[in-house]
Amino acid sequence: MPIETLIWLIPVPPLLSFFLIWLFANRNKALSHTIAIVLMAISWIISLYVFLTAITTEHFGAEVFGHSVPWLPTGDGALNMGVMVDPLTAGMLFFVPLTCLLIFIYSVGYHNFGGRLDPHDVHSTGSPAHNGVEPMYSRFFAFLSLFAFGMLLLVVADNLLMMFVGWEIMGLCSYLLIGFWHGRNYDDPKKITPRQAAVKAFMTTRVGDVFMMLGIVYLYFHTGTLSFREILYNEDVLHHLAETPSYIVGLSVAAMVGLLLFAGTVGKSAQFPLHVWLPDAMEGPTPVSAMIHAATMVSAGVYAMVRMFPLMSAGWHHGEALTPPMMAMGFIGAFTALFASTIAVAQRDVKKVLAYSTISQLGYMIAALGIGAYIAAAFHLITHAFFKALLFLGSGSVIHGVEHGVHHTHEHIDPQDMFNMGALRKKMPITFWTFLIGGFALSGFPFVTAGFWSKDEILADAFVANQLVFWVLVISAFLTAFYTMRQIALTFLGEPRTHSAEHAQETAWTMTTPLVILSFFAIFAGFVGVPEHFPALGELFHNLNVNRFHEFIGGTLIEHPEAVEFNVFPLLASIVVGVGGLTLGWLVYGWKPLKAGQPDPLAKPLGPIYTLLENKYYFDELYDFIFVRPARWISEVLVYQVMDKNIIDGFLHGVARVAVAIGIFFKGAEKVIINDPPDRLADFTQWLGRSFRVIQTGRIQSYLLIVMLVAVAFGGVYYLMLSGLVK
Amino acid sequence: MSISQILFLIVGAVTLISAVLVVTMRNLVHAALCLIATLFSIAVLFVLLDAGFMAAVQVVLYIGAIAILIIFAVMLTRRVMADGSEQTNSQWPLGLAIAAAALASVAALLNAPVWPALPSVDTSLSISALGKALASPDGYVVPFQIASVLLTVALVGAIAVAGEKK
Amino acid sequence: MVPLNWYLTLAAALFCIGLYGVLSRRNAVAILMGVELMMNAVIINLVAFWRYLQPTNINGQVFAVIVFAVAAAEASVGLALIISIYRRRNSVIADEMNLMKW
Amino acid sequence: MNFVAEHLVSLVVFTPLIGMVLIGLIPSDQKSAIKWAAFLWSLVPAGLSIYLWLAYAAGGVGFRFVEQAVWYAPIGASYHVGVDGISVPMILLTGILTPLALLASFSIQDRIKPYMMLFLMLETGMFGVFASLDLLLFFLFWEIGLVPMYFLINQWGSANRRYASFKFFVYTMAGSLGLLLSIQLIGLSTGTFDIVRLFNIWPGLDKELIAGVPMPTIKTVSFFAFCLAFAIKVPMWPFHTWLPDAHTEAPTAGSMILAGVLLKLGAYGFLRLVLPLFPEQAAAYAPALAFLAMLAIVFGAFAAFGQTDFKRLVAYSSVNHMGFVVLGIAVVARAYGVDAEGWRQSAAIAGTGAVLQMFNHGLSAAAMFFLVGVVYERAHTRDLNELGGGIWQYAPVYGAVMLFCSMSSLGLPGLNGFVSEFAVVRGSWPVFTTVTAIGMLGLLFTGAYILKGIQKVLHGPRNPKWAGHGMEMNAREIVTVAPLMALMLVIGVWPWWLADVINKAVVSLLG
Repeated sequence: MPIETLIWLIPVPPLLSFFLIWLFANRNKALSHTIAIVLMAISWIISLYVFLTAITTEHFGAEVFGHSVPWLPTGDGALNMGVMVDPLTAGMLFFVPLTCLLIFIYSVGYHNFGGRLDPHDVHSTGSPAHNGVEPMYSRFFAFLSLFAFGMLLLVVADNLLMMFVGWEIMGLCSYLLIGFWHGRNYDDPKKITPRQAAVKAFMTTRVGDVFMMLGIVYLYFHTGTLSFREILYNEDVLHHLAETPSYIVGLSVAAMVGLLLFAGTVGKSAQFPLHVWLPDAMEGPTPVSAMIHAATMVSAGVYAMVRMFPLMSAGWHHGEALTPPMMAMGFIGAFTALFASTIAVAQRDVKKVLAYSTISQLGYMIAALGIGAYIAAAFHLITHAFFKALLFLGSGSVIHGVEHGVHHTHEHIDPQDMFNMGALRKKMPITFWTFLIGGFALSGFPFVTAGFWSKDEILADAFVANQLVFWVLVISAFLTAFYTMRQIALTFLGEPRTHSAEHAQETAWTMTTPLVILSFFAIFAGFVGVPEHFPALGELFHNLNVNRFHEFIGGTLIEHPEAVEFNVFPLLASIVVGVGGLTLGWLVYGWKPLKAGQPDPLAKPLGPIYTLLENKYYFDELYDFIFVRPARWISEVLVYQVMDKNIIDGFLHGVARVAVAIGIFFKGAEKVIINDPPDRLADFTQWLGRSFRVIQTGRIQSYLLIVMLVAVAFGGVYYLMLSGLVK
Repeated sequence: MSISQILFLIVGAVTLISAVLVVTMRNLVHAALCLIATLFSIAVLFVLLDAGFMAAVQVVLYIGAIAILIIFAVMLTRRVMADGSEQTNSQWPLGLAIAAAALASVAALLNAPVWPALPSVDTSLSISALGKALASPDGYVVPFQIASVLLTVALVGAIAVAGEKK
Repeated sequence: MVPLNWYLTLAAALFCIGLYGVLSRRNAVAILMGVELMMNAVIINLVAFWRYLQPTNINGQVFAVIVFAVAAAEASVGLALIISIYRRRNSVIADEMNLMKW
Repeated sequence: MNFVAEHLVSLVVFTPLIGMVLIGLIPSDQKSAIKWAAFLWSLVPAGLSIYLWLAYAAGGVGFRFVEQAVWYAPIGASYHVGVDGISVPMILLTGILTPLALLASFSIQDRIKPYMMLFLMLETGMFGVFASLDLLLFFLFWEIGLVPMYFLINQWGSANRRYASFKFFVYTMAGSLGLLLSIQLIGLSTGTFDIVRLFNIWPGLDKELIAGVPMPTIKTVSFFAFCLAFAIKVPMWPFHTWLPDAHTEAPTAGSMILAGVLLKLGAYGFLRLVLPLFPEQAAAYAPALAFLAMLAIVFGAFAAFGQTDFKRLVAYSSVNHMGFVVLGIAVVARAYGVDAEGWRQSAAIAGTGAVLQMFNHGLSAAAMFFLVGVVYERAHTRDLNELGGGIWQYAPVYGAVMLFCSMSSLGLPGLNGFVSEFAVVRGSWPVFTTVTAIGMLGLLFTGAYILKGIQKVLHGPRNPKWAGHGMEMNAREIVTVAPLMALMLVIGVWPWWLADVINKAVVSLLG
């Protein structure tokens, strides 16, 4: 089979699985997950094959795999849809289907497959299962498959529109999956429910999507195509775009399109100021969180930016002033990285910490792109996908274990609150060790973890490109290490702070196996990107022919980016903040473990700042006040009541009243002038009829008599006329 | 006065007298019998007019069917109207006057010397001519068929109207 | 040699007798008898005209035959109506059948 | 077969009328027979319209399947019908939607015979408008469609039906009046009502004087009269307030057809008559048209979001979606004969998008109204707060179907709505940049109101209020909505088959 056909086939199996489960398997749980996993595995195998073909192809990058067909007629031309695999796509194809597959497998255990159906759950209630298998099990796998389809479609797309299609399908799936437990209510009315979180996620990302769509149409207008190959690999087009002024003074078309597209990423990858949806997206089941935050959706945002980098940087060369979209990316990314990591420090929910760390790490990648560190961003995207998937799945495992304890002890506690945990390392050893690996990778623990290498590379690039960005990223790296250690310490170390934590239990093999596999990649995926100029290690790996990442991904761009010169200062900074943050975290939380009911040791010294952080800088409240409420008011009152009901309909009713008044006047006039004379005529006719009706006797003989009388009379007259007596 | 004229006068007198009896007799059965007499004498008139077929039809149809039918009707309805009761309605003088006036005026009209003499032709073939005329497409087959349909419809209608209903 | 107007006068007389019967009898059956008389007068006329005016042309007799048919139809329907009315109202007096009065 | 092929359009137009007569022969108490007869008969024009589509799509561009016969010779009107790439998708849509609407009407118990008869009459009216190539014929069918709809709302509607039907009728009649007058004006000036001939004669006509009125004045007056009639029907902001009332009060099937096809008559009128007959005036007033379209998009979305009545929400979504159609039309009008900076291509895309949006909105709005009807039949309320959510647990199939159709309405890529919205936005961006940019606010709020509907109906804890109401859809209802869903998916994934035909017609419209 030609490789192009195989690429077309990559997204198909999950879509097929979605329809199969939806239409045929929705009553059979075992069949549902079998279909989903098997088809996902097929997709993974195809992807792997394509990936292997790609990395063994000479000069891959100059030559890419691709195929397209006409999709929408546009006047005399046509808009094509197609697939393409270039080095960047190949990199994505390496990790996306794999993490998806692992998440699928993990979900089997997460939803307690094989457990009995709790009597409370016999009829689906739309809330999490009490204790036993999830009643909406099949639906979950259907949505998950559709989600995987969206991501794979986005990855193999050869044009912006098809990418946008996958992008939006993922938006829908995130909506469906975040709101999966749509019937769930909390005792605390302030706490956001899954269904609200779902709407919030969809709407917030849609803000970005709308801008992105404008970017797409703008680009399409100027280039007449949306194909990556025709735009991104074509220096003439890029040059033309960079030279043409746009509607906004001072911005070239390329810059404006770039900014619009970046707005889409801001929404999808939860960058400031559209970051608010992502922490609330934790309301979904944990595999979904892993799906959104690691394998698919947020990666898609960064992927889009990496993909569109030639356009973003159109007209920019190394060492020159950054283009406007790059500046926007650099500052927003760096700011988000710092901003989110500060919030993460004060969170209690084990998944929320990870959510904010995701935002922060995505900020890293965006910032890296902003300063032109294309390869570093792509590298961090991949390593982050592995260790963040690992962390989310690990946290899901933790929650699952604690929930088991909750069911055992019947305590009323939040099983996601880290302050209700502790000492889980003994109860859940596999989860502990894998989580530790993931956490260290996130913190950038030197040399052995994947996260270190990718983060170090970003810092090295930033150090050369922009000092401000560099320092912001360094600070946030420190905070990252700190809150990671805080999380590990609170969760796994010390003494159990609740009975539930005491009775927690290691989870099923379906959940732990993906953790082990992912932790392998969380360590070893980093070695492919060890810089060539790195002392000792760089040469070692080069000789082993492992660290080909730069060369391979760099092939995506027309102009291969040069690897930055090795500089010891950013390396030191990276090591110091990584190890230092972990140490400080351990000193605060691990050295003297917290007792049950003890507040966060940071709360007191930080004071009001801690409250501010805990409440996420009050962004939700702010947005509610300046966007949501006015929108409601405009909709319900201004547009509907005032404009439609009062002004337009009021005017209409006024016209109607005038018409009625005119009608009444004419009615009166008509009665006198037109109506009365015919009425009199009618009266006369009636009188006449009444007078003559007496001859209507009803007796046949009298009628005949009258007939004969008349006949005889006529006959007589006729005779007289004939005989000439009458003239 | 020739024999045929005498014959005519005799037959005509019988016709008219029995006709007058039809409309004047109190007993309807008698009236019906007088009707038969009238009809029969009309059949004789047809013979005088060389229309043998018409005479036969007159006897078969009028006397054989219609008159009998009328007698049946009289018998069936006899109960409600005793023979002795009043048989004429309140307008009978007026009716008589009209009838008389009509007769007088027609008779006056007829009393003009314009009438042709009896042509002497052979009328023996008239029955076959009549048959051909009634059955030939060039003749009167369509009116004849319509008349047949009319009769059928009338008979069905008569049954439907007079038939016993629940 | 009977002149044509004799026949015609006879037919006219017969017709007027029938007319009188129709106009003045109370019994519906008797009215019908009067109608039969009038019908016969017409047939006499038809046959007489045929014989005197166009004896070679058979049209006159055809006409008479059709009048016979009509007479038969009229008699059957008329009598059926009378029977029907008699059944419903137990009366054959024409004066009493005045439902169509104003 | 030859007869069918030669009189295909006439057959499509008049078979529903024959069906109406046939149904008239069935006794009124045979309810089930009437329903089935009407439904099965309506499959005949549906099949014919699909056949017409296939036959048209297989061949070239321009007016085809034309039939012309003497009809009203003394005033120059003829029976002239035919289809092109703009009308043939609309005929297909009508043909498909009517049987489904009739199927949706099976739950009606009251006076089913006149109901079905009116529906079939309505179908003839709609087919007729799309097929007419003669102005007088066009007007005739235009009015024929109005009458049954009035009675459907007035007799089978819900609580406030008298007000709604009256408003609908008077509003539309007000538009028709001007339409008739300007049709007369055109007929008087040119001596013909033949649309194809008028395309050639009318735009260039400028020498004659009628009663001392200069030709440009006559043209402008007729242009505004046409625009008003069509704008009311579309409806364009601010002539839209009849729509929520009429849609909300109409019976379910009535709303399906009203939103699915009747609204398209207005947009079709713009494309068929206004643009070719008044290119100069249309180009001059296109920015105003675009501005109103933008207002419809934005205010429609806002107003939909502000509703508490589910059906009214869906009704306002029609205002929002039809705004995109008008926006596309405005682009075509503006770019007529201009070829600056690729405007011609933009206009072609926008025009294709507009017609495609007409088709897509026909599918999604019909499906949404149907789904509202399903829930209303069971719960006897349409109030979102009274429904209170939590229905999904009782009705998983309904939930899935509603999600699907909602997403189509929302314009989710991969389903039909996106294709046309993208095309319209793409086309209008270079021509009306600011208006398009502001219009995106409406696109954003499209998401808001759709999600509001889902949240207030499906989401939420298992609602004890609806236990035992049998909220789940039955097989008949699934069969009703399934073809719509299939089409939504097919068009979303592969729009070429439909868009190609439209595109060719739009390109030839652009000259």
